[in-house]
Amino acid sequence: MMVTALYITIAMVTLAVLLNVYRLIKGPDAPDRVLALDTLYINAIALIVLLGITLGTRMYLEAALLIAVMGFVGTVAMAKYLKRGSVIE
Amino acid sequence: MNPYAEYAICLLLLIGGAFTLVGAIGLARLPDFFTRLHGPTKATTVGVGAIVISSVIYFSTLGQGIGIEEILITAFLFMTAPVSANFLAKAAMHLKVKTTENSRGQPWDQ
Amino acid sequence: MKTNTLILHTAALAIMPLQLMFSIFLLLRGHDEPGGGFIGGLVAASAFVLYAFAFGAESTRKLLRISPRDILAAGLLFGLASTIPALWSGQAMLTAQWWEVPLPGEGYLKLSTVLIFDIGVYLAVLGTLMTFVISLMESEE
Amino acid sequence: MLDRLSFPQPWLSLTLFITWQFLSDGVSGGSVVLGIILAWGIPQMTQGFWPDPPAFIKAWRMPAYLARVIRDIVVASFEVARLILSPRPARPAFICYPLELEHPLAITILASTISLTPGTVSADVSDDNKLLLIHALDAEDDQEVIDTIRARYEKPLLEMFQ
Repeated sequence: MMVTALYITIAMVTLAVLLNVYRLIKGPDAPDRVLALDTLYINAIALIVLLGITLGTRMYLEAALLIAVMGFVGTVAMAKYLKRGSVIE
Repeated sequence: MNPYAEYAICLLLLIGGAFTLVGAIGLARLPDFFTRLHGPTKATTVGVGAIVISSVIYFSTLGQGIGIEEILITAFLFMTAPVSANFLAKAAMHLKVKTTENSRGQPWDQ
Repeated sequence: MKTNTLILHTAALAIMPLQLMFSIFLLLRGHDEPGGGFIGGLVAASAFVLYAFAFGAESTRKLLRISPRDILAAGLLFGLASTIPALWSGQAMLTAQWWEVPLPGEGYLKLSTVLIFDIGVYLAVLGTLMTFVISLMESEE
Repeated sequence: MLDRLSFPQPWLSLTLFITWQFLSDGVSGGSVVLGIILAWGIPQMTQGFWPDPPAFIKAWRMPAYLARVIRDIVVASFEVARLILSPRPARPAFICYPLELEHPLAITILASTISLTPGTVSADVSDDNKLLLIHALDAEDDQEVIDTIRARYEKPLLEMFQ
């Protein structure tokens, strides 16, 4: 039963990733694209955690934590870039 | 494995996947940037949170101890999601992104 | 243009300690599990970059206390220093050497030239990135 | 010299120490020594930049507040899911929320709470820290949203940060 639920969840998250990519490509303005990238990294964390459950190992959780840390800094940097026209101040 | 733990894991996984999907649907189909902002900040954060908690339950029933990494991931996501949403909203207001006709009120000019 | 960065200030101060701790964790577990000096240095640099976004280049220099170029140089020195113990014992350069220091209670503190090399990489990555970011910020001002 | 050896932020140090024990897979001599070094060193680096702490934080009220926020987050996500999936167009609105809180930390907690709960995202704080700009996904009436936030979240925070 758990395996079925796991596969259904992976399918749903993958579909979510595809929808994010649609917004990333279409998104009329730059903030929409950054928002899509922000959602993409959060979904990537979900996929890594699901992969860890599937394979029964906790080795990948550090990678997920790493993506959470670096993704946030990346989003802040890109929002800063949009606001000032340059990344730095 | 304990059947109750298994039910809980399945339920949390499905809820998490559903919310992640709903967040992405919101991102894809809502009319303007500020309404799209609501999908990722709430639905996706809650969805990933539920998936991560199901991972905590799974590995602790396998006897591998309670994972601090999962708790750190959840805490980190819930701390950072509002900040990045706030930042993106500021950037969008600065760029004067279009809003839909039926939205009331206007962001003030900075 | 002046914007109110109150939320970013508080968030940076709350998130930075977690990032720094995680970077040390990655640095120290690099021997036999994923991790190591490079990624640890990257996470530490991201903590300081977040801080620089919130408070500006000047206060980041104050926070680091040491010039980022000196951090980079110290990293390279550590890397060089890790090659010498092997020469001392007549082996090829960079061969790993291990020492075990007994701790009070039980257990050993495992020291090795690999760890020294990793600390060197950590400092070099941190120093390089902070040199980039701070000098870019200062050239914009 | 003595202040170099102190723990300027005991709560932060304690959190770091405990988290480190979990991260390093159980308590051992090495992890305790390193944990103490980290709990001392990291707050030393950043202490000068924290805003002055409020006179008194009623920290024991925090768990009740957190429990309410977590409950609201779960309810909120069902609400947002219903809004996203319903064919009826939403009525988004920008709302100016007059803040009663003054301490930066309290304002940040309130703004984060607003972002995570029913149909609202906090978008900006005005320069004098008196107004909070909120974007609501579906708002019939501005005043109703303001009253809800005031009663549910700002009142408990005001009591906490006196």
